[in-house]
Amino acid sequence: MLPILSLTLATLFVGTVITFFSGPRARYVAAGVSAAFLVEIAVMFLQFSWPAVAVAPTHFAESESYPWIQVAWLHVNYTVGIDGISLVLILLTGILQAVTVAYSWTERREPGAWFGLVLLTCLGCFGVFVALDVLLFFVFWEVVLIPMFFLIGFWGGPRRRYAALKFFIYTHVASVTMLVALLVTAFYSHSPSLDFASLAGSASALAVPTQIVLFLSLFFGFGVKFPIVPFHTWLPDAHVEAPTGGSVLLAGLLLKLGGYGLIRWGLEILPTGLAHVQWILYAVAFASIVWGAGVSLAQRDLKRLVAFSSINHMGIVLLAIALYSSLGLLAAVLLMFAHGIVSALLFMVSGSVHHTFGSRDLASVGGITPTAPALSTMTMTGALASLGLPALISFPAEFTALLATWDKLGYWVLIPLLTLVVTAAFYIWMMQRLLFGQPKGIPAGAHDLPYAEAFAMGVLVVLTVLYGILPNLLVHFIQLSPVAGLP
Amino acid sequence: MTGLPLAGFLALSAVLLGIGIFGILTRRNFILLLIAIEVAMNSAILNFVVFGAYWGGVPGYGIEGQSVAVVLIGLAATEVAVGLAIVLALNRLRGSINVAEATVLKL
Amino acid sequence: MSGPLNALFPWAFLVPLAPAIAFVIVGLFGRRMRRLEWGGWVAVGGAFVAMVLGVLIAVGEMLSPGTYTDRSFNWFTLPGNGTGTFPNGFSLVMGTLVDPLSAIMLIVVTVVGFLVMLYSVDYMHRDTGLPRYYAELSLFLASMLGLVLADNLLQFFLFWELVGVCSYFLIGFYYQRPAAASAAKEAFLVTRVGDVLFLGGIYIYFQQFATAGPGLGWAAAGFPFVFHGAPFLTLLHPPNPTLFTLAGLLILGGAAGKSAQFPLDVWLPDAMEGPTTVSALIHAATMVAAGVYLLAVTSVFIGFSATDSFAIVAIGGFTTFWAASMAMVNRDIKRVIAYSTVSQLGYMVLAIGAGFTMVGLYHLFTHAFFKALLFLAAGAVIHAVDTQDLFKMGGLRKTLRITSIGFLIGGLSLAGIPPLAGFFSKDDVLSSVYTAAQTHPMYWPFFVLAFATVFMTAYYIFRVWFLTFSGDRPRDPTLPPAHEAPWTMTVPILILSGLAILAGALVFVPQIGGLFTAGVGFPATPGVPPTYTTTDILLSVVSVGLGAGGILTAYVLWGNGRVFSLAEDSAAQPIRRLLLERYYVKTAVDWFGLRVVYAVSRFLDFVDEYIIDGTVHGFERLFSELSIRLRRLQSGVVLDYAAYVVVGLAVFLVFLYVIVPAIPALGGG
Amino acid sequence: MTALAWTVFVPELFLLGAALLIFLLDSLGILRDRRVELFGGLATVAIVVALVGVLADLRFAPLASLATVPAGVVNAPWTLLGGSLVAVTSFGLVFQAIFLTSALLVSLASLSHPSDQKGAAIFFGLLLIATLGMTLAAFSADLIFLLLSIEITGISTYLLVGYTRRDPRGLEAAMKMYIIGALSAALSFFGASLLFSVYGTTSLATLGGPILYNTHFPPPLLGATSIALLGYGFLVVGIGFKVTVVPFHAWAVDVYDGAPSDVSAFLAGGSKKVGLFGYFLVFLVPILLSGRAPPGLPPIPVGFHVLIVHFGLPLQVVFGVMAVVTMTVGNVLALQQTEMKRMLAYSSISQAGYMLIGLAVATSPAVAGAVLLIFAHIFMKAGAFIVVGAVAGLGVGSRITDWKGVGLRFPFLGASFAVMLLSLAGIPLTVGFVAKFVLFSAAVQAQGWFVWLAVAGLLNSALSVFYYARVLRVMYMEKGEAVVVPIPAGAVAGGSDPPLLGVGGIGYGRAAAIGVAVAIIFAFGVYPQPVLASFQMAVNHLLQVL
Repeated sequence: MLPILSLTLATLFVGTVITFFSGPRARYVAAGVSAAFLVEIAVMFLQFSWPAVAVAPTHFAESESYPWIQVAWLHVNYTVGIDGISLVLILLTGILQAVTVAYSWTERREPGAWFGLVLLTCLGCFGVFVALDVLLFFVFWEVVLIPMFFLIGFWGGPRRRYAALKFFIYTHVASVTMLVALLVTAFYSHSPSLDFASLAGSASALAVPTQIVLFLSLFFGFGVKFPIVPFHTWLPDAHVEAPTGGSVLLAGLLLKLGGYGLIRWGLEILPTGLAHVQWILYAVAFASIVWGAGVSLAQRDLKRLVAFSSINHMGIVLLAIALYSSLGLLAAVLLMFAHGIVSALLFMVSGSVHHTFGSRDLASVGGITPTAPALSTMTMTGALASLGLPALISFPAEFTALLATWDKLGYWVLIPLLTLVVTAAFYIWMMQRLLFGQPKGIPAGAHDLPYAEAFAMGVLVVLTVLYGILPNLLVHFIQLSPVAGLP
Repeated sequence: MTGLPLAGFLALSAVLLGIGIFGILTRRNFILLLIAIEVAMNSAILNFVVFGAYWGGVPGYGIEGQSVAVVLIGLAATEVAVGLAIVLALNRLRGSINVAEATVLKL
Repeated sequence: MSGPLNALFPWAFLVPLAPAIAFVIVGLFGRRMRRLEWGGWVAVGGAFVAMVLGVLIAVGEMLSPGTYTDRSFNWFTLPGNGTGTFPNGFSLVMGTLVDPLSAIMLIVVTVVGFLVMLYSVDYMHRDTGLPRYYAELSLFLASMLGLVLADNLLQFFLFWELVGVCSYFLIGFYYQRPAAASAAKEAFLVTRVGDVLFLGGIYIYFQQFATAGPGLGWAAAGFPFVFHGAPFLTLLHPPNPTLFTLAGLLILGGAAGKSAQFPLDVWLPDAMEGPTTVSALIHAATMVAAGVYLLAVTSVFIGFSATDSFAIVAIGGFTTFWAASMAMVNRDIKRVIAYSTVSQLGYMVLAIGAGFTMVGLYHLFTHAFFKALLFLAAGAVIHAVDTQDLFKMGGLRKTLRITSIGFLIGGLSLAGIPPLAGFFSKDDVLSSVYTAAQTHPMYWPFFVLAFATVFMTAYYIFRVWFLTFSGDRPRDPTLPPAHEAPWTMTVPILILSGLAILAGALVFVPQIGGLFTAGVGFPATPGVPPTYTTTDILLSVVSVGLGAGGILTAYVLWGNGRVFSLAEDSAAQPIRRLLLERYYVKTAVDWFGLRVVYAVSRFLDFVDEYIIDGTVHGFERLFSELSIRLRRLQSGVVLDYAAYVVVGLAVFLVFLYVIVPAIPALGGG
Repeated sequence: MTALAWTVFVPELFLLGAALLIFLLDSLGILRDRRVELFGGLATVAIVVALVGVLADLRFAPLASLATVPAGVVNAPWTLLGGSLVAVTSFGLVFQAIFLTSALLVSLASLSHPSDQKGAAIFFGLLLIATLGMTLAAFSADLIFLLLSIEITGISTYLLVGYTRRDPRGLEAAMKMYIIGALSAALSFFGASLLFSVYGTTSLATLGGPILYNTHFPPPLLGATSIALLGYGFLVVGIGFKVTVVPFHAWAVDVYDGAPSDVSAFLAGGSKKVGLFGYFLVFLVPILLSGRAPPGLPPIPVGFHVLIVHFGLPLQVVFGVMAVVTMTVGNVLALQQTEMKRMLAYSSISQAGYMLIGLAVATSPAVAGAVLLIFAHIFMKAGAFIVVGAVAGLGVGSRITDWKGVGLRFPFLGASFAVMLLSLAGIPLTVGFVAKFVLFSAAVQAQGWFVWLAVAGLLNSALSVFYYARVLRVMYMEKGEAVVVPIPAGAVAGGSDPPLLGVGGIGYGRAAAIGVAVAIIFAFGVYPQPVLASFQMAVNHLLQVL
């Protein structure tokens, strides 16, 4: 069978390098690479054989493994493989890469570097989703940081340098913690190699207290990426300062790394550890949900608002993961995908609002609908999707997530359930302030969306509706993962 | 060898070292510093001589100590030479050999 | 089941599909069409197809009552893994369900929908946003029909949310008016509260039935049994009575949100910011009735719990009175009708709570027609005189002849004057509550409230009629000269007038009545069509008397251009002010929403920025301070460096001679 | 004892010969105006040849045969009372390779040294001598021999630092380095003398092992073990000066700052490493021999008794504490640093802290990891100093804030510097990351309290990201052009180059050195297997007998 994963990695890598050095023509290269990436993803889906969907959860497909570092005491392999969860998130990666390239089609400033860094970010995320070895995983995990650091710091807003540094250091500290925990897991459990499989196999031998400590450190490591309250303060700054493309990748992909990592490297390796500290995760999740929603309500900056709403949504993801049930994980992954699409859309919206009307301040810009009907349509779709309107992508995910919560936690479901009202509140209020009422703060000659941006957002809108109506397109695949066997 | 109180020699060399270190910490004149360094060095040399003699009496052990002592004397000489070279250059450049005054590089 | 028209049932999905297609066409190409009305005609066409199909299906159901379900579309599948709550997984399905209830709703929604669409063509022709209007209206119609044909509660909820959004957009149709925008926001958020409760109820049922044992697994059945008690009647002792009661209350909350029942009723009067047609279709005939419909379809097991039943009765009965009281003083023609809608919905809820589900639906059925009629007539008036203020109008019966007649019919029907539609259904509601009160004494007060409301209803609606049409000239001379509306507007009014007259009596036709009696799987529902025992006749006589009294009072106070004004020092003044201020509920809601919640969120934001993020900065500052202080050691004086070396040496000696010997672990001692 | 095969000294002979030749040619005054190229070329060639020779030894002389060289640490610790001076071990050869590589980078970079032609002979000659000292140290089997070799390196580096006698900064640096260096030398020789007094020999294989004592000695006031420990204490301090361990680090900052960039590169890349090598050689034996008698005790002289000592744990604790303190202080001090070279100096101090973890853990994986980090450090730190020199040569100021926009004005230099900093910060796909990963994994693998060393190390590297990222930010994200002062005449050697590479004005030598460094950083960052495997083998080979 085609070694599709390595092939894809190679494609992305070569593509990135070429893009870096092709200056003004970079966007065409980037577009080509994105297309190739999507094709390869399609191949993955095909090789994931649709008929097999009916059968019980399988293990990793497409596995490849070659020795990488082999000394007497340290066995590191280049091991890659995917299951349903990674597959869906890879699809998300491909989509977001394509739309980001499309959205920033007219980027004039150092286009080579811009598109190169965008591709590099996606390369890193793809790597994280396919890596099945501690070192490989960590390498890709960190590779993501560098391009994002430059994307924010070079193309960003007024306080971009501060935001970039904060993002870089904050998340780096977290990753380091995560690495220690993984290493301790590997060496204390005398795992034969640093492969995921052998870790998962041997970790259960560890003493329970050790597992608890390890899981908590992993939780911190991944949680910062989520981000979880109270380790979230890097996010609003990063988002507000980041260029639109950067925000899209940041919210759409980087946050998902946290969720994916927690599922793959936390929950699947140290289930016992999770079982003992589940309540901590619940508490944190509830805190994030309520906090994110509550703070969003107070925001005047459109981007900041969307950023805090991400905290709220990722809180629901965390909750669903912490439930440690197949339904919960299904919901979590679905919600990650949904949030990836929707937040990307919303960040594009805020980006377009910013450079069309010169400001994102909801108090100073308003009533844009007559000026930019298309933009306001996109805004409505994004906002409604994000507040969980049925027939749009988030609804099946949130419905399942809360169902799983009710199933495991009973009346605690009221916290996220009632928060839905707040979520609705700040989005509806945002729409009222931004789209409706008398036009204000509209500069002369403000125009509706340019084609590139309209195209990018259009794609996302279509996907939002498509997956909202046919969630099974994803659900079938998510089921094909080792964790689908949980109660 | 029984006549020799080894502890005494140890103490003597320790005292020498102490004097040397004290000198290094307190002198600001480069020349005096060099002297202090020499004193400190000599404490080591003294030890080697003494214990070279001691172990020399033990069957199976050579006179390594004394030979090392000789080498070290040479080394000390080299060091002083280099030191003096630096002193000269300093003096030519700054007109002073007060080491505490050279503080362009700091923090 | 067999019947000539049953062949149509598999095609029921086309009913919502037709307007949906219209929505897509108008939404995408509406703005590009050479004349904006064309989009309108497309929408009307979609609605027409839906009406024909819908009515035919309903007729088919009349001819051969039964249940037809089609659950072909698997929306969301969780393959079972043999463990956990859902051992054999579950699949959430989208499907269509044709049964008496949906047949009734089909008739209501499609007919009113079509007529309103038709009416809109000229009513809205001045608007530039026409394509948007028709797109949203078609989308609403599609969603509403999807809801009506819904096969399970989840699908029900799905379309329930969609109609909510459509109503949100249509209320905010004149989005440049701040009032409209904020009314839309208010409507969405208040109903959202109800929706969330509804969702909670769904979760409870979902889990309970999934765990209730073999045969009731979600995967097996979707929800049709939620509609038809049959499987559930075997479940008279549901898995967990407390949870069931709770679920009932949550569902009630959802219904209250949509159907604007107390205390979630604030949004409906404000929703009148939207175009009158929208008020007629969405906020009178169809969407607001969805809550009642929800109660009807779930009444089977809500009815299990006396608590729930009482809660429903209480809310319905109280809302009836509460809304009517506010309707009596308002001077905005549309708002009066809106309050009356709330109050009438209260009647329906009351009936369902009392255990007479089909009576509730019966009133829903008739109410849809005469209330739509009233709104369209009011729309014609507003269209003609361009104001909604009753106290500016007057004497319009000369110019707006058809309209005034239509309004009169609607008013009589609403006031419950025989033999109009309203008479039968309202009368039936009252008698059914009366019957229920025999066994549940707690219902009496609400019966009394409902009964009193009959008088108020007649009064406020005729107050409107007299103020608008009687007298010889408008009170405000500046009003433009009124002209009768064009046929696209009058024809719907006429048709609806016909229905407002006949709809009540129709149930005496056995087939149609069959729909109301043979609610398949329901406990046999007495009361429809009304059976006139002596008590009933007595009740009817009294209620008709009350109605007539109301009309008379209205005539005395407002007839022939009279204007009744309450003396300033009258003891009734505070009450009047209270009613005008809507019992200060709106004020309270706004205060809570805009002040309290916002203040809290500002506080959270402050904490986030200055305390949580402040801590992060604290670390940064700590390290840089440390760095700056430590750098002082790098004095540049070489002798200091030498001193550090010696100090280091000393530290080692201390370690080797003091610490090591002291700690056996280090090989000392 | 059989003689060593003289061939193993060929590299050293080349270095020595080249040095003498350079001085000779200089005194003869040949090619006065092309001296940099001439001597530089000579030195480079010599170093290359030496490096080839060493690699050949590593590659062709089978380790087994090396192991049977009847001298030194490796195989027969107890057969050599009276000691032999040198032993050839694969460990030593690996370090020779490391020393020569750093020397090669420096001499390559200095081929286009913008200094007056006069200094050339001194510079390259002393460079060769210093390298010679280091390579000799790598062969030592005897403490005195080791210390003497280190002294050779030391003395020649004092002179290197101050070789441009006109520059007050350089001279001040030389003075400071000399004073602290001489003090440390005295201390370390005193420590050696104490050890000699206890053991009667200075053979590294014997030191740290069981102690022979009789009635005369130890004297009543101090136990023999205490004196031995005292000796080790002095050695820790004395050699620590080269390793720039806190608190013996203060000189390094000023010296790296004051010395010419290439010399700083040599100090950070080379002479620091010789100190670490000394640490390993001196302290691994007592740590690993602790508490046991090695096989084959010699005949015990009459009237003597054998005393088994436990130096291991105390020394490990010492090094552990030193490691944490050093890395932390280095990083914290670097945070607020405003001078580029001083920032690099502090970072190099913290790196020394990481390397010490290897010694504290003292398992073969850990030592291998430390060696890998030492190897990586050459390219990261020496490379960085070379870049700094190049950028300064282009007229950019020495403060970090002067580097605004450097990344965009000099793409090649900027990118290379960025890579080196990221490698120092331990970001993946660089050799710096791999080295830290291996080292910390080894610490974790040793379990026990060593895990905390790994934690401290990782947190520190996270902390260090702050100041590295700050430099990236200045280079790429700050507005405004780099502050440029007119380029001094003669700065441009190597002619003009294609501007794309941005080599223009820094000369091919520097460009080559930088390019090589970056290439290696990436190559071994992606696939470290070859180096790691050979280091691991060498370390195992060193430790197998202990």
